[in-house]
Amino acid sequence: MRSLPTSRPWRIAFYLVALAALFLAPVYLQSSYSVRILVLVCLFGAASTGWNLIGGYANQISLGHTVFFGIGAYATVIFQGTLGLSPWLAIPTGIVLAVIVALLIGWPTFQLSGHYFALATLALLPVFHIIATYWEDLTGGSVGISVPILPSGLDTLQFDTPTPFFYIAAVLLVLVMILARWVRQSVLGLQLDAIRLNPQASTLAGVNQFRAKMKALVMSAAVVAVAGSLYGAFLQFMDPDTAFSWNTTLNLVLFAMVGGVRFWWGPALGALILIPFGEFASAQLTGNLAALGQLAYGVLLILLVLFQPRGIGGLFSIVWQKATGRKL
Amino acid sequence: MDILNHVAQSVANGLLIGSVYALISVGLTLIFGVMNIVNFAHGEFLMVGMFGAYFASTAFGLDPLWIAPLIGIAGFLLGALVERTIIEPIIKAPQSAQIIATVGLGIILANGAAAIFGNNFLSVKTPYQGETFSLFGLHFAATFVYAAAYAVVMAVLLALFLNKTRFGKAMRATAQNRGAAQLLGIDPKRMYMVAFGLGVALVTLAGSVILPYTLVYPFIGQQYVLIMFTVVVLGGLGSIRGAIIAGLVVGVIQSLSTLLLPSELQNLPVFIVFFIALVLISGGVLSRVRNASVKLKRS
Amino acid sequence: MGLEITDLQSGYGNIEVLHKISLAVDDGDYVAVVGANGAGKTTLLKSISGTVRAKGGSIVFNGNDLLARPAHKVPQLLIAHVPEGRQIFPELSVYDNLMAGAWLVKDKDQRAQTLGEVYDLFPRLKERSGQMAGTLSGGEQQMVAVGRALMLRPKLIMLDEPSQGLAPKLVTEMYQQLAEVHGLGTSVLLVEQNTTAALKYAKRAYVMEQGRITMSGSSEELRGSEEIRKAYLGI
Amino acid sequence: MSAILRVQDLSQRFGGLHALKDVSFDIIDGEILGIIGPNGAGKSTLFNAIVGVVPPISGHVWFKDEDLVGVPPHEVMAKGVAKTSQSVQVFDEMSVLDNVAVAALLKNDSIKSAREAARGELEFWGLQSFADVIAQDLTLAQRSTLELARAMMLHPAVLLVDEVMAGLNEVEVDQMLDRMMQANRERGVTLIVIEHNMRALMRISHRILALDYGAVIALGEPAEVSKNQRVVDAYLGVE
Repeated sequence: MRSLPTSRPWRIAFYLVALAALFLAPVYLQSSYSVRILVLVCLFGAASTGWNLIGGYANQISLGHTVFFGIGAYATVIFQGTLGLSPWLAIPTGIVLAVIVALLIGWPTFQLSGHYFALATLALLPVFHIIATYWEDLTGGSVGISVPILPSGLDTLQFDTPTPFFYIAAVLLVLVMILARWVRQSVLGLQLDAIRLNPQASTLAGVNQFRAKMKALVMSAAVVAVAGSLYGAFLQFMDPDTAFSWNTTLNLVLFAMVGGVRFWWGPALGALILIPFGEFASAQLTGNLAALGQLAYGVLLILLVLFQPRGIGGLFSIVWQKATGRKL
Repeated sequence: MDILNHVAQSVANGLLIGSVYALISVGLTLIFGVMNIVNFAHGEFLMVGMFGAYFASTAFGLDPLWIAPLIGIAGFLLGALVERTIIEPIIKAPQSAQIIATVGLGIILANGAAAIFGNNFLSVKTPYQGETFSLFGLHFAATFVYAAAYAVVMAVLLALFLNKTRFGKAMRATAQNRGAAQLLGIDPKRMYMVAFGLGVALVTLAGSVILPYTLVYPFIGQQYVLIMFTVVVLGGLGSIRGAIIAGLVVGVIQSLSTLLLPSELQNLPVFIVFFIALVLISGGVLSRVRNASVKLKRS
Repeated sequence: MGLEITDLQSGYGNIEVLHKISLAVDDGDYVAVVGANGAGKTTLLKSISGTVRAKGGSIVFNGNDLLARPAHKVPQLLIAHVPEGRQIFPELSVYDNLMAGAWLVKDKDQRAQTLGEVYDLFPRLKERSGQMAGTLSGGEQQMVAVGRALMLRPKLIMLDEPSQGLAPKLVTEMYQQLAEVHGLGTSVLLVEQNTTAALKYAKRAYVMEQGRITMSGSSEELRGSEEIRKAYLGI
Repeated sequence: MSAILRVQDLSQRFGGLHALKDVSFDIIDGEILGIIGPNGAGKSTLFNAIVGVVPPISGHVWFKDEDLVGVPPHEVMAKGVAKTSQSVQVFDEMSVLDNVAVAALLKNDSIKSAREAARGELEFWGLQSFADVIAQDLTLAQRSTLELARAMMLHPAVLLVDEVMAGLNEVEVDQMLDRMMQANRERGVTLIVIEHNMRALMRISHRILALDYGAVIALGEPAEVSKNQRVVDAYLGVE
């Protein structure tokens, strides 16, 4: 058994190769368009991994994570564009605001069983869209805010090429994945797993479901807010439609579902597959046909639910188990 | 005196718009009450109804108000088809799967509409769009009055169906105890198909009815999601009568808030109502709702 | 003719509850199945009405294979099942509950006539016809459950512990009413914990223990049996 | 001979049904109390009311001078009153070890120590060789035992066991009884056991409480209760 590629040295070797492949990507990709896509993979992969902490691990489907993303994104552009402050200060601010919103939504809904959490999170989205549109002094209204061009550098998060930004995004993705893996294997992870599999039994096992879900939601909101902040810095622009877009939530859910919600690496895998595919599709489909790409996402969601609810990760784990005799 | 008049006008407007809110939400609560599924695509079905009426109006010159019953029938067929293909397989699946599947359905509908009609704001022209009625010194736009009249008629028809017909009673029986209904020879799958069809029929009909006073575009469903959810949560998930009352309440609150707030912010108080309802439910104040056993009582 | 069960194996998931059970209810028969909780009596009735899928054996009613039918098509053969715990529709009126029982009866006159018969049998239900069934007392709810099943004019009525939760006086009443129904030609398959009552009214009985039939015979034979006492109280 | 749990005037109501009527009794520290009664007598309702899964409408449950009524169930578990459920509730897609480790988290801050503790508990119940098996692959008897192990992992002072022997054969029942008595003897846990298997209950119970129509109709030594006319009537029915 020891010689099988399941043992620790093999695993570490695999992680190192994956890390090297990730960080060397700009070298062999060369075109800045490809690197830009990779930045999106990292940012949305990180955000989807964040969504998965509550949506996948605890099976509490949030349809409002766009809000945390948008809060983070607005924080950066407002700090840089309106207030002239460092984007690095915007990140903690975004986290704090997102966590406050998360607590307010989780507090009543996690005391209830049933559909209330999903309902409440979805209802949150139009509210923030309204606020961002109306509060013109802060957000620039529906026109949005653009960040002025600043001297490039780490302090301004503006660069001449997308490559430096890619490294920042990649570091975020790696950190978030480490967090997700750590949670999976932590006390909280086991509790969330119990809640996901059998809420009734987890109460009998002494699990405080409310607290476990709250912890996961807070972490989740914080992670997504950071990804949003970097997204704002990357675009150097934000308006209500971009920040509080229903598509963002959809993407976070979809990446996680495609990759496999039970796995810490599932959402990132989903992003890696779907984002380039989506970019390719939207380059090919123009005008009204652009909607067809999104339509395909909807079809994909339904097919996944009906036929492969565990995503690619689920398929992979079956193959893995057959090959190695071990569970993933 | 002037202020009093403003308030009265506002409340009256709120009741008109509120009855429409009840109409667009009642199908959502009907589906939940019978099947225990939240249809997250409900807003998109509203949009489908609006586009159906838009198409009938621009292609054949038919008035949305006249065509509405036909749109409702088409909506019923669409809903029944969707139930059979997508909902039926997940009726016993975990809640998360049901959420994702209906969300996926909504995405298909919205983007399907975008592919056909383009991502534009569209509207129809009707001869009565500028007309108003006056009563007791209050003024009402004809389009709102007609829409509200439809809502009242549909509420009455729905109540008659559920309380007076054999089929409606069998549907309520299935909602209250699926297993026992089955033992009596009632086919639950058939009931679910009809319930989902009816829920979709009501909301597509509503889409047709509201078209004369509003704009339609493929992603408008998202705009109505907040109102629909507030209405069904406030009324108690699965309670028809609750949804109707809550629809009126939400309409009045929203309308009154425009006296104080700019009209762009009229959904903010709606959200506050939604949030307060959630807090009250979780605090056990609306404990009736908490049991989620509010199963299609008398409407 | 009647109901014939041969080597029935049934259960939930991977767990087999009934191990090759055979029993018969002839036309016009009154059969009781008695046994302690957990013996598999409820599973037996559920397998007949198709709400639990059998894994082996056969169930045939008047020449029809019941195992080939989905649950909602079993009542079409005029088999009515009064489930354990009544399972009435709490938010429907008594009248509507009863009428739900006549869902398969398409003839309006027959529905009205049967309703009259049920009201004659349970005058209490007539008095309360407009009341929400959920607000009735336990005994009245039991009447609704039985009355609802009778609305089908079944050839075979199956009852799962109709005495459960009833005061002794009401138990006697319930059984007398049931005897009346049987007298009109309906076969009865009764599952009971309340052995005394069951054996008093049934013609024949089976004793079930741990998913097997351990004894059967006429009710008189079984009435005095020490075995039954033992099966319940373990002494 | 002190009471560890005192149930006082506990009542429960569902719709029109009076499921529990002023149920009162004491459980002595270290005893095994059997609960019997016909279907629908209110036995599981009583358990759910004690641990707060379905809180009662009135009454008290005194545990170490503290009223458990109104305390959320996971806190009741933490305080030392655990329960198993009527239909086996385990985490189907989790390993047997982790099933128990979830409960061990109450007293362990790390996964590692929780799993270690869980291993010990599995050994007590004879499940150690199944530690890495996924729970859904177990037999019914093993799953029932697993649920007991998970409940005992909370180190409860009182454990409520709801029909854990349903569907088990005689050999399995005997094994489970032995383990339960061992837990009672060696680990001092007070047991309240709902069981339809009378032979089993007679064998392990120090006293038996009989419920009918949601009310206590008898409480005493097993031999006494099984001869009690009201109990016999409740089971076999009266003329």
